[in-house]
Amino acid sequence: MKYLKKPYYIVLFMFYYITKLIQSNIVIAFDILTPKMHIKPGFIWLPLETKSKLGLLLLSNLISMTPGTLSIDYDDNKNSLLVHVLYNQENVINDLRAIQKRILKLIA
Amino acid sequence: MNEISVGIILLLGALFILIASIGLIRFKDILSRMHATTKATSFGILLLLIAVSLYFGTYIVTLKSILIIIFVYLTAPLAAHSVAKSFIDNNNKTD
Amino acid sequence: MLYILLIYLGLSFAIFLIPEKFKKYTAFIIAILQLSVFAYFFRFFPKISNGEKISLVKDWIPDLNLNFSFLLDGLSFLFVLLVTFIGFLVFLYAKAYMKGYSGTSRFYFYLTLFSGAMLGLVLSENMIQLFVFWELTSVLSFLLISFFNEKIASRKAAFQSLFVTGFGGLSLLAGLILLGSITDSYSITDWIQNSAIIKTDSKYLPALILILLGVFTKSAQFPFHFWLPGAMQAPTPVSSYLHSATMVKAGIFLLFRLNPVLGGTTEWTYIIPVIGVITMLTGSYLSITQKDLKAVLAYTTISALGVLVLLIGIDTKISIKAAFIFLFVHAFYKAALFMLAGFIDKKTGTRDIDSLGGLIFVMPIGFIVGSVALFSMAGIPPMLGFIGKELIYEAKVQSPGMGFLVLILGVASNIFMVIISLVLMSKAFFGQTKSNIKQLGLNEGLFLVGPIVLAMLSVGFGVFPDLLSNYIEPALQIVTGDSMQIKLKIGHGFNEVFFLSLFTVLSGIIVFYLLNKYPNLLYNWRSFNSKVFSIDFADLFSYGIASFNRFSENNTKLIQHGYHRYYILTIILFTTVLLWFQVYITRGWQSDMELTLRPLYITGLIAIIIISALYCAFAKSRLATIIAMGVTGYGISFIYLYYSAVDLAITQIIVETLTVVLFVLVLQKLPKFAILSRLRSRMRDAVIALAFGSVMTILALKAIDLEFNRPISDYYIENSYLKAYGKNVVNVILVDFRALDTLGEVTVLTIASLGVFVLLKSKKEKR
Amino acid sequence: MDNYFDILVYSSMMVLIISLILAFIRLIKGPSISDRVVSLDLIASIIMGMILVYTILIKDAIYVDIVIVISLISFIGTVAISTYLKQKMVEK
Amino acid sequence: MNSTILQISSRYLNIILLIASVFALIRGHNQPGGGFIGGLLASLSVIFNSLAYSPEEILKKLRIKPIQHIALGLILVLLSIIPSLLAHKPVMHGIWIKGSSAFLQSVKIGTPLLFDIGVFFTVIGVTLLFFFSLLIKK
Amino acid sequence: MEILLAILTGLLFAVGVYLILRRSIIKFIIGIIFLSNATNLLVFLSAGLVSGKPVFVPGGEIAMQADPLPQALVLTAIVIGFGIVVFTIALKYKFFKTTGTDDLDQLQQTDK
Amino acid sequence: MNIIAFPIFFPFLLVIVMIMVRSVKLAKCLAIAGSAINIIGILLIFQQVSKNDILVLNMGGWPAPYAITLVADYLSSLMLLVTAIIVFSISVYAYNFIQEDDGNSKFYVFFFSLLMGVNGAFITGDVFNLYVWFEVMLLSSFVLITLGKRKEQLEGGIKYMALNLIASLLFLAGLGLLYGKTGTLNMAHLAQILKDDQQAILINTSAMLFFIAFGIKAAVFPVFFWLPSSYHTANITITSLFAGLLTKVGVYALIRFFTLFFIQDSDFWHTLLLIIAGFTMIIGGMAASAHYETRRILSYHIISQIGYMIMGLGIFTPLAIAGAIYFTVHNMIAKTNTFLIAGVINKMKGTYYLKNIGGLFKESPMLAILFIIPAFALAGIPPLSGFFAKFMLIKAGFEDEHYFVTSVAIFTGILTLYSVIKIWNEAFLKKHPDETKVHDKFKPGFIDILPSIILGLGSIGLGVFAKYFFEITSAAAEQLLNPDFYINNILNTVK
Repeated sequence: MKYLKKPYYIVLFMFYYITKLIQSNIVIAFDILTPKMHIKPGFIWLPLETKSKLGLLLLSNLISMTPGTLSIDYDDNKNSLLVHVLYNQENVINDLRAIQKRILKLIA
Repeated sequence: MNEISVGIILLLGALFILIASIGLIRFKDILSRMHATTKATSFGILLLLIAVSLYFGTYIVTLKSILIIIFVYLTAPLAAHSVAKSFIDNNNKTD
Repeated sequence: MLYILLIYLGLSFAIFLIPEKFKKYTAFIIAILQLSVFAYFFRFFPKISNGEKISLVKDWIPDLNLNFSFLLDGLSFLFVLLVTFIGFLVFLYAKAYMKGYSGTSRFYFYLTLFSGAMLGLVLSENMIQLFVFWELTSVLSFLLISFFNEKIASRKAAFQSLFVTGFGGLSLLAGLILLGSITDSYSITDWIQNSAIIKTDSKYLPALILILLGVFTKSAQFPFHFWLPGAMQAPTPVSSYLHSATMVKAGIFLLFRLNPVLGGTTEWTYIIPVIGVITMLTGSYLSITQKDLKAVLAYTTISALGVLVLLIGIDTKISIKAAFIFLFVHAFYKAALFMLAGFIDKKTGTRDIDSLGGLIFVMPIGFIVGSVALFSMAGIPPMLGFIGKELIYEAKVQSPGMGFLVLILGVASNIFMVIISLVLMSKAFFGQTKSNIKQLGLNEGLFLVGPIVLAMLSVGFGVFPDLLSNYIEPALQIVTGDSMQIKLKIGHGFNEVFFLSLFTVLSGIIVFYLLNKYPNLLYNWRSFNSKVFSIDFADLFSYGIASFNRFSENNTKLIQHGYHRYYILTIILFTTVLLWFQVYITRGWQSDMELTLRPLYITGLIAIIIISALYCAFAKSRLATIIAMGVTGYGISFIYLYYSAVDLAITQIIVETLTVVLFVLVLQKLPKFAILSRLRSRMRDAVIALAFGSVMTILALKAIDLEFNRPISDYYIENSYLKAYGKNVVNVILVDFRALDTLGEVTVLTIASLGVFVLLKSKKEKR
Repeated sequence: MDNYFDILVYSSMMVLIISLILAFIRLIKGPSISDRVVSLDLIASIIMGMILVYTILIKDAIYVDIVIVISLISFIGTVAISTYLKQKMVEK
Repeated sequence: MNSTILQISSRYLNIILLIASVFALIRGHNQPGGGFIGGLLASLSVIFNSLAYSPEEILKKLRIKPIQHIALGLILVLLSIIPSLLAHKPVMHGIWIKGSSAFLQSVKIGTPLLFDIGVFFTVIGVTLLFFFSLLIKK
Repeated sequence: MEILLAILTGLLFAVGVYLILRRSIIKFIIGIIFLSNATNLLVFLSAGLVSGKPVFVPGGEIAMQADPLPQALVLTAIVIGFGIVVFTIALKYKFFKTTGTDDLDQLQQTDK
Repeated sequence: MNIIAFPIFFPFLLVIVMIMVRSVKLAKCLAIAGSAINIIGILLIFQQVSKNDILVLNMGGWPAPYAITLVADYLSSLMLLVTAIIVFSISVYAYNFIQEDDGNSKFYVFFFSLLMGVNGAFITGDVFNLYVWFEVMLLSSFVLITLGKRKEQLEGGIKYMALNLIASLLFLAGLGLLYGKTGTLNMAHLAQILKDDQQAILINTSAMLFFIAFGIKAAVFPVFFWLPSSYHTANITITSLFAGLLTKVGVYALIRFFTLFFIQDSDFWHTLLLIIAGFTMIIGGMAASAHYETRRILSYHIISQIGYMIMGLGIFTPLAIAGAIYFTVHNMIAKTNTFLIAGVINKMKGTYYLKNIGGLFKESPMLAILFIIPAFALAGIPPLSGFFAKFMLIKAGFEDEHYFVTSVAIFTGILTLYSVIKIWNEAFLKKHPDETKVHDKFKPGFIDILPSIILGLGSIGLGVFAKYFFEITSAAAEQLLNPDFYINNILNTVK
């Protein structure tokens, strides 16, 4: 069961990734093409719940590819990720947490 | 009809890259610009690759395309990351 | 004959092998050799006097008309005898003289080699071979003059003599080659046969002048005479051998030799006598006011050489005859005088004639010998010198053209000779002893052997001149071309020549008397001379060299200025000018290409490459420049790609990336750009750059347009898979068809990387 | 039919060229080095895109290989320059 | 650079780059690629590694040092000419192993391939030596 | 297209020449890189251009295919040029470390 | 036939060996042994060439214009032989003269790669291959010149490098243009194509590029700057190696190209060559007489003597070409020798400045003799080698009625003599100006002067056995002036 679960998660993750991707691109395209800028750049520290290296890599990659976020730095001491966001809102950090959960599930 | 769709995907991909470069011009600060380039460019390449593999339709080309997609999606964030990190470290803008 | 020369060569090297014990006999051994060579050649006398010629030819480089070709005829016979006989005496003398100096082996080595070279010179039939020996004598003379190498004067003198004679030697070579190119041979025999052709050839005059330059420098003619007094820095045996009796006569020998070839023309009879006369007068005039014993002798030697040249230049039978006689006269008395001078020098420790005196009591034999030689020099009977002088006057009287002037000057010069003879005699031998006399040990007799023999010869031939004439006749025949009887006797009867002689001697004595009576006169004369002739030729020479040095130094600074950019600028300008010139020459060429902008994306790409290149040229930020450079590289790689070069494009991209990476990583350790040059120089550079770029454009267009031949690469495409089993033709070319290129390329990379490694490795660290 | 396809392909090529020019403008203008680096990265991607379109244009799949190579190495340049910037700061 | 993310990713990218380089080398005779391109790619993988960590560390970790790479490559190049000498053919004549089996027919092995491999190693060594010499501080 | 490319080549040459005439050694090196690119392009260009027909066997007609030889030559030249450029960079680096100057005009020691 | 490849592959083997050898002592011994074997191998080639007139090897066994052809004719094999001798002498010399800070065993890597490049350049029959060998040579020399890492070395290295790089690029450009026009790289094939073509004047532009490129390498008049500003900076062993080999390769290439296939517009080329030769001779000679540093004097001599070789090429008669070759051979030997002795002097006195040295004659008469042989050979004093070379050139010049340039050559002879004597006077004859300053006395051992002895014997031998050398050089000139022989032998197409 465990071995079947993993491919399932992977496929699920892929889908998730692709949707995020398309979403992010549309968002950014919209933002670039419309004359008025909506952006409000800022920084966020995202605490990590795992120390797995693969997990960290996937996470940072994904964050970079999702709308409005860009992973910048990883701090070893704090075990947290510095993220640059275009739209500095409350729910961003929750989104990121959700992504992190999915990845944890994947690599567990 | 197939060809036309390939062409459209191709154009779409190109347009995404164009968007990225417009973003590069329009955005005010470096980190925002990077948002544009990493995402839109990679996506544009992705679309172009899909078009190519559709157009040729051979296994080899499709395989190569998939490889390229993986590479791009592996490396583009890394590049962005390293640039951003060096920029941040240089300007101490963390907080 | 070749063997004799080889003996000289072998013996000269063997000198170094002589064990320490027998070192002191070295000079004797060589002297004996000289004597036996003399005897060997003397055997040929009967043959020679019959007009026979003995020749020997050995191949050397026949294709260049160079052969070892020796000729023993009357002329060379005469000189051979002179060289070996005086050589014999000089070695005996040197044995005594060189005692106590270090490096005698070297000295004898040079001297022996010199005798060999001199023999070779006079025996040469091939003129290039003669030149070889000629240069050898110059070099050896240089080495001998600089024998006391730690004295600055002798170094300077040696340099002077080598430079002057070397210069003359080169022009001699040029002249000989010019002559040789007329007849396509360097053999004197051939030249004599073709002398009519040579004399009418347009190359005659330049060749003559070049050869005469050689002769004049070697024989110390005006204005090249200055090296000879300087050469007195050499040990005295050298002075008496090289610089009076033999080497300086090499020029005279050559004139004799070439007389049948080149002589008889107007140029010959004008140039040579004029130089001869000037030299004669200068030499004798300057000799009077010299203080150094050897310098006096040197100047009289110059004068004598002038006389010889003059006589040959007059080019009548009688003058040639006179020349031969005088040759012997001079050789005998001058060698003797030099040897004596050396002896006096040794004895008293000085050569300044003012501080000499009273030597008659110290060396009575020396006095006798010396006065014989000096009388001979002054031309007082019954010495050989008298006969010589008589003949000279006769020749001058009969000389065509400018006879009268020559005669007057000749007489004047001879008066000086008489004066200087008397001065020398009185100053050295009479009066009070002024200096400390050293005892030289047992060898004093040896010093005098040479002078005695020579003085005896002077007297003996003076009394019995016919003995000498036998030997001169064959030589005369060689030089003038037809045989003639020579009658030599002391008295010629009371003709004009006799009166001239009488007048010369008398006026010489009168002047001498005056000089003696009013000592101030001589000093005034000296100071007058030093004022009027303040331009010493030797100084002039040094000045010339120095100013040439300065000139070339400035010139060098101008060319090799150290501004690296201008070096590059020069190269680029040179290239551009030559290329534009070529383009101009082939301006008839027209291209049938059309300017198209299709496909547009390539045009756009090109535009971007151009802009980024221009940006690169003017950007101020280093990193931006490098990034722009990277863009250019990427753009170019796309162009490669567009024109079907896949591997090339990949390589270009990777290499470009690597270059950028390495550049950037090193950059942090390098300084920032600074705008260092001014606007004007930047504008200039831009113009040059554009000129260069545009010509390259034209060349590229031309190359695209022209095609003489279908490229060889068809073969590669055809056979790539069939024979080399590879589908990627470019790769197959790299690793199979033209693998050697790749091998070289790999080597280049290896060297570069190891070079970088060695360059940047710190000294302590070892990996 | 074929015509439309060609138009599409050509126009996508032109679009890429335009974006190349835009990226280039940023490269020249770029106030900071990082801007230039980013635009260099973008230019590499655009070149990749151009190659892909060109592949379709001449109907030869061999050029896809080059895209692989570029995708592998272009980011190394970016990383290197970033490293340079970082080290420069450290030295200060 | 000293970035954890880069360090993690370098491990994966390394493998990919190495595989790509070997592919480029082997296919070189028939497809775009060859010793140069392969060698450059392989060395890029090491360069990327040392950007992520530090050049000193990576140099220490390398099992075969750059100069040894060069020597190895050059020796291979030299070896590739020996068969032609033994066969009394002109130097650098390609000697191929001709097998009857289908595998040997499709993958041609011969001295040019050996030569290419030699070039491959040399290029790796050269590039790495450049890189490390320029970057490593005393 | 050839004309444009020829102009491009010429311009690259011009830029390279302009850069090597600067006083800064770094610019000089960049100039050398430009010149070497320009030269490579020139070699490539003058052998004749065929677009879109990479030389892989089995290909079409020989006459239609691109000339593989200049490609091989330029490839060799590129790699050689790379080696040289890197060595130049190293030399420059070492020179700067020893003397602390980037100014070519100060290189006059060896000509005096 | 494979023996022709020996001069390339043997040094290559040595390069590999030297990369791997760590012990300095072993490397030194191996280098001497290796260069001795090199001489033997090249003697074999030479013997074969004199038997068959020309040896041809198509690399890889591909047919002629397609493969890289290695050709050994008289000129090539003669140059190879001289190179081998020089390299042997220098490898002996290096035994004591390469010091700790000169790269130690790594020195030999570059030493032999230089040899490889030079050999390759002499032996190849392919234009692009020639370029590759030039680059091998160039890069080796770059490294060698900077090996000590002293300041002036780096400076000289940068200058040397800059100007030579331009030369290489021009060479490559010319090559590209030539290929674009003729579609071939094989020299014989090129000659065949260009021989019949009427439009051949259009290749003049590429010929010009080649000319300038080789001119820079050979250090002719307006483009020689790199030589005097860099040669004197390196270790003397390296300088003498360069003096013997590098510029001569440029001259070799000029001779090869301008006798084999750039023979169309001969009026223009020969005039240009003669003008340049004249300037080169006189400027080099003048500059040499202006300096007071041994190595600089000798460096400028190189330039001035390059002029003679170019002059021989410009006169373009069989005798002149033979003279040029003779001169090249003589110059390689004598020049190397003078530099080697300058190195010994430096080691004894600690300086190259003539004003600060002296008294060598007394200290070491052997050295004096060894110096005066090459010095007089350079000055063209018979019967040493230089005389014959000059004689041939002057003879050819007069016979072909180039009076002006020939006079310049003669005048330069005097300048050469002057500067040589300057060294002799100052270094050997003069007393040491500063006797009190006791330098740690270095007595040259046998191994230090052995190379000079070998080369000095060479100079004498070239003079004494001038006949044989003349035969060889004129055979070489004959071959050069009849390109058909070369072409037919390589392309195997007897028309």
